[in-house]
Amino acid sequence: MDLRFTADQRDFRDEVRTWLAENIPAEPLPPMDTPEGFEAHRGWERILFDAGWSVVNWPEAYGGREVGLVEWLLFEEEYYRSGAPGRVNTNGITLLGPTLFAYGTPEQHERFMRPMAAGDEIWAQGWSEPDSGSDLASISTRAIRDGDDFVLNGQKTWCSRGAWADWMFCIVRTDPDSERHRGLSYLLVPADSPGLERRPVGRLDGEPAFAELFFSDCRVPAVNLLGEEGQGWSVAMATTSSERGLNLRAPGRFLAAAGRLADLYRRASAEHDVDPGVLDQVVRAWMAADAYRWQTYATASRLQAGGELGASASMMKVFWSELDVELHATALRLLGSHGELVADAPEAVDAGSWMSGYLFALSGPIYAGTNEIQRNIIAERVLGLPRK
Amino acid sequence: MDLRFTADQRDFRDEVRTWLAENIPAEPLPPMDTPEGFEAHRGWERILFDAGWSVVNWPEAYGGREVGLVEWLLFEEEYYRSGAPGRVNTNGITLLGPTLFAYGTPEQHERFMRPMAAGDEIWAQGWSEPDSGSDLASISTRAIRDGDDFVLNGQKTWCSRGAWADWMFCIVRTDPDSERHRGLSYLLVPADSPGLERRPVGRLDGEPAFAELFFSDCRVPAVNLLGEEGQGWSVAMATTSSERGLNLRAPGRFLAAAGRLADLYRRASAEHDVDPGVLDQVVRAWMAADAYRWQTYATASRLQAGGELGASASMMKVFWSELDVELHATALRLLGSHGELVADAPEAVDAGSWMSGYLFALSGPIYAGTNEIQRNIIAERVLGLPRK
Amino acid sequence: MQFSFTDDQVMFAETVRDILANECPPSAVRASWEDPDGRVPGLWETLAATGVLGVAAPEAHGGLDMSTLDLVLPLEEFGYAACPEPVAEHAAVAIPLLSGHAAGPVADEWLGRAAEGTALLTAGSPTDAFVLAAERADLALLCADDEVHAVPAGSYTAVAQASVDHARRLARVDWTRGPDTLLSDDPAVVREVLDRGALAAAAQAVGVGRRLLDLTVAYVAEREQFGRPVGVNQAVKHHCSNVAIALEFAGPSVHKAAWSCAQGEGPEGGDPSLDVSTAKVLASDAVDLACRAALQCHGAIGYTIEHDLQLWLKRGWALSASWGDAAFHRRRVGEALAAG
Amino acid sequence: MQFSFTDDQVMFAETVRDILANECPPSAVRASWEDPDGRVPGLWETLAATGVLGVAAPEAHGGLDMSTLDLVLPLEEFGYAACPEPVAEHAAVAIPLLSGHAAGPVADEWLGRAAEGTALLTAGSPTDAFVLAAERADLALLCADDEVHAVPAGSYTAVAQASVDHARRLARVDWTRGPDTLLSDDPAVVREVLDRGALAAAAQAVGVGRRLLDLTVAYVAEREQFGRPVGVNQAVKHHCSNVAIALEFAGPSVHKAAWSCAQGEGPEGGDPSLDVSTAKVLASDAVDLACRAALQCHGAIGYTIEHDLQLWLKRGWALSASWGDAAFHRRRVGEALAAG
Repeated sequence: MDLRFTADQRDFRDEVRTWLAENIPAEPLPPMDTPEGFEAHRGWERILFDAGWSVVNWPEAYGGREVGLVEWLLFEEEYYRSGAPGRVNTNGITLLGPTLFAYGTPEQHERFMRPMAAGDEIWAQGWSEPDSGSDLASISTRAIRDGDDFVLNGQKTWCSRGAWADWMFCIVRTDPDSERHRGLSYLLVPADSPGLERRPVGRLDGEPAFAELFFSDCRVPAVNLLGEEGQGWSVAMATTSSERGLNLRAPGRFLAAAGRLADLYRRASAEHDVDPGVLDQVVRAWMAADAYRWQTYATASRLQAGGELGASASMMKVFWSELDVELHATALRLLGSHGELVADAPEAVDAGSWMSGYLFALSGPIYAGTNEIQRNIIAERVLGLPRK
Repeated sequence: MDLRFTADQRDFRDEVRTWLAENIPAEPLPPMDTPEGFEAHRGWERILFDAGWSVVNWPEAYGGREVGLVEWLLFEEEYYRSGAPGRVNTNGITLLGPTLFAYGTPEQHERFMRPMAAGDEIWAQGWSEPDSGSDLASISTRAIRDGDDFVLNGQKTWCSRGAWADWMFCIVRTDPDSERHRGLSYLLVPADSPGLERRPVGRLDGEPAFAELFFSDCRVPAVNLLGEEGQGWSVAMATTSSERGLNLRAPGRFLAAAGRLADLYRRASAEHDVDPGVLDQVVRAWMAADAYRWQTYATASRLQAGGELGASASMMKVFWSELDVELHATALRLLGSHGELVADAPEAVDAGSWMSGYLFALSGPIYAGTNEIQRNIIAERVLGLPRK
Repeated sequence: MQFSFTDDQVMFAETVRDILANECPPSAVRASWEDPDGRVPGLWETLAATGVLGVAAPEAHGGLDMSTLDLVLPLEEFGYAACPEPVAEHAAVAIPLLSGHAAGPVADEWLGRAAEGTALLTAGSPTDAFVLAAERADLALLCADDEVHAVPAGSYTAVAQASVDHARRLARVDWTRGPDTLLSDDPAVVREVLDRGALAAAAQAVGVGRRLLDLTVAYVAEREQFGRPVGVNQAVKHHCSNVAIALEFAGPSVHKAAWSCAQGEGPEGGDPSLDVSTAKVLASDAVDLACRAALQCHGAIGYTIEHDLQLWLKRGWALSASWGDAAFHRRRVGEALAAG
Repeated sequence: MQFSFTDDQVMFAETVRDILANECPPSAVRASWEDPDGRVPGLWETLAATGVLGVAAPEAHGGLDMSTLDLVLPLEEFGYAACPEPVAEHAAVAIPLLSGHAAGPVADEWLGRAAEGTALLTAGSPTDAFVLAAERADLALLCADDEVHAVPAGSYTAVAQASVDHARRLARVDWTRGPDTLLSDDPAVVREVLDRGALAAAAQAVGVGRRLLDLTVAYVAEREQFGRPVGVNQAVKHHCSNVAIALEFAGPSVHKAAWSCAQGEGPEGGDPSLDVSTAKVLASDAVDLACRAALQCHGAIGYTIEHDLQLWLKRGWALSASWGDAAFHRRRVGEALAAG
């Protein structure tokens, strides 16, 4: 065991830190989930890509640096600490990306990876349907093979960034007689496909960050199938594992937020009397972020030694999502009556980012499989409790 | 609405308070769940009874004072505040008592109520079996009618005070072909019945406070049936409602404990630096006890106006049992390294009563239907959520 | 000891409930978000006609000369409806304060119009930085150190501060303290402002919590996943039960505090401020729990602006934090407990 | 960055685990409750033979000259077995303190015998009033203000203080401070006593938590009610999952703190005391949760003295509270965070 970063790792971290300090936009970008903000964030992706920071752990052929897991974690820590803009193509890079590497054909790799890394093609996830949320296997959107195309009919919803994305990665039912997990396929759908209508839906913070997708005889070329026809469920589950575990929520995000929370505490206590119980909550959040960091490094070491992430991804998902909610709730308590202010209030502290962060955090225990379902998975697959 | 106690109520309270102050044993009695402590507590019951305080809300004919619900609540408040000995016949007076009044024959009333009130006959509950805990309807102890007797075979367990009690109130299966809730009967069993063996079982605190009861062709006269043969489940459920609600846990117990906790805080903070977060927890416990008190008085007013307790007894049971655990856990935190000491440690604070109180409190979320089951009941019967 | 409301009190609350159900449905709350003043057209006038605005005003000024105890159930209804009108600040804080402490001319000038609803009063909490409806109000009760001032609209500046709950029109208020506006320099009156406001916020919070629970129970009974309602899952049941329990015990605590405030002392002679703080803690904790559970049980649908749930989530967060949050009020009681 | 134990470290822990499984089963722990010294016959000698008692002693004194990092996994095993022997105080606190700070003659007198197990050392926490195994020990490390003393058995008095966990033989220890017993008057050495003890308690607490979880999972999978195992109920599953999550994150935190203590500084140059405090908080909270969940999921059977569960419940409570409870250690970190 040696918990120090190597000289190479420290050099890498310094390089990231220096580049970010010099290149982060002087003015915050407009919110990502507005048309202008979306394009501004796409521009930032391009800047990252050109400097080689967009997908550091990808092969060089697609714009990456082929760094290891630890370096990627360090990159994320620096990225979040720097306060750099949010990553508009996260769903593409971290959810679809690993699945494409695992299941895509060489042609698909050539076609999709680099534009994804460069922000030229921004991706949204088209999985949930109005009647298929937690119960993903009940998906009913159909894609029927017709010559070289699939013809899609149905509806997807809660599609983050779906209003302006260039592509969607969808799970669809290609065997109309199938049930549950069978007969599903994983399909890459261009946003400009004829027969696809998109309707923006406002998120809790008011931004139109979701979209509903309506497919009416929408034709998608069959070459856009990822994996085999009918193999969609197992392809999708590979992505789900990424979604819950390391790839979606590197500790950097929470470490940075915990650091900012401690800073907020210091500012608040310099200004006025702060209830002593609140410091205790600040410490809880800080410790949870620290624990998440080190559990992640331990996991990274295990993975690098050939271990599997498996169902422990569910433990990580529950932990980070609840830590994130508590951390932001603590910040709001610190802010007192300023807590409810949003960005355009003149006296909003830190531009209202604690409230918007709280709203965002509240989605954590819901998406990527509710925490209730994660806890079932932990009990059944990690602990071996009986299902029925 | 008038939340002041009436002059009569205040006089009653003063009378209780004065009597207790003058009559509480100068030395604490030995632990109730030892042979000598059991008899000492029986003696105290007799003293209470002779002074008319044993069963204040019962008819005068059986040694009570026929006071109303509010007076009974006031009595309990004063009783617990005074630090008087524990009531060794609680299971008889508060669990069996109301059921006997509701389902007993006049002969049974004459036979049982007064000796119960006087402590001459101390009762234990014989319901649970090794395979029937939460799932009470799965009871398998059989009681087969044979002439004027029932003949019992089977085993009961977790029978509080069962090692030395004089009588047991049992649920038994009188119809051997029946299943679940049908075919059960409620039977009053003398402890000296031939064919009944009792084995004391140590509780978490080491005291032999439980007993296992073994019935081997044990004959019990059929006149000891409470309610009709086969009606045992509905008779038992009447007791269960008492067990969960008002009768088992009057607020007095928690008010007194919260008051003692605040006192402990003051003593501790006078002696050494106390973590500020602990005061916050003391306040939480104090507020919960206060809320339980006033919710109970509101419930009493509702009941006196003809309302029913119903499933809200489940809400009370969850609330008091979890408040009790948190309250004692907070006390142990206040005590620091003194917390783990038990009564015979020379430096035990308050004679180790916080640890023994914690151990006792931990049984609250388990007995009388686990809190998990109570929460199901609340969801299904109060809120109307679907069962399946 | 009689812990129940009179039939008149219950009927009054039902009247308010019916009005709000008709005139302030979720669509009206939603529309108020877009209204320049955050109003529901016509609602204020209907409420004025019931007398609820002037419950606490003296009869001489057209009020009903009643107490906090008569207002507490209606205030729960305002929370239940997520009503955007600042009834609490107007009717439960400013009017009783003016009635109790204003000199004759000030009372004469304002109370009659306030009771009939032609003047809008508001009040700022000594714990909070911003004042609700200050831009729209005709008179604001404002605290500074140990003083309470009654400041007419023209004499203060109000800078709008957008809340996550767009129905709450907050503003930073500045004014020059002077003898003209001084209502009292007795710190007990500042405490009275806080207590009345905290109690009103607690009552509304309980109402918000009940609505969140009702919405959630209805949703989980209907929404199906895995071929059955999500409400059959024990985790969902327990989320709902926990909220029901918290509300069950917050309610009497709020009612007791209302009684104590109306009496000027607790049932056994205690400080009513401690009853208010206990009520606010229980109500804040209950509504916080209700918000978390409601959103979690709704899942993604509750996370959209198009679903009505957000109207109560945001009100719940705001009410929980305003007029002193749970930590503030626990500390107030803690200081009393520590002193013994 | 390499966050995993060596094969040797893992094998060493497995050796300890096997010994404890054989020589310290629940029946032996239970028997120790009745033993005058709270001992498991022969166990100490077997442990001495493996070298685990002298892991941290210098080779010159017959030790293995290894560090906290080599002891942390075995300490988890001592918790997992609810071992009554005071291995943590002896091997993880007293020996390294003597090794690091005792003058030659004192070290010569004690370390060799301690490493081979013929002398028993103990140590008292500056946070706690009582010392474990003081009546039985040959030498006790005791803190007073900024001083640490090494006091031989004849030079202190020990008054037994019964713990709810009868395997923990606590005593109030009194002695007369003097130059003869002074080990150090550097407050950093007092802090080192606390850090080593807190870390050892945290590691044992994680082990206790794991055993509680294992016992609970086994019980709820087997125990049937309503015609099926109680473990199929979602509430029971979630109790177990919550414990598993807490332990999953406490483990690496404890291991990181062990590494930091062995290095004398954190991975990025931080104060190892903060790592220890974080580990102790996570471990204390995890074992508290494990105790509550284990008892609740066992129900009444776990509430009897005849069931083995109580051996770990009581150890868990004691370890959580000793060497500084979670509140103490959060405050220690809080002061550092507040200072920035």
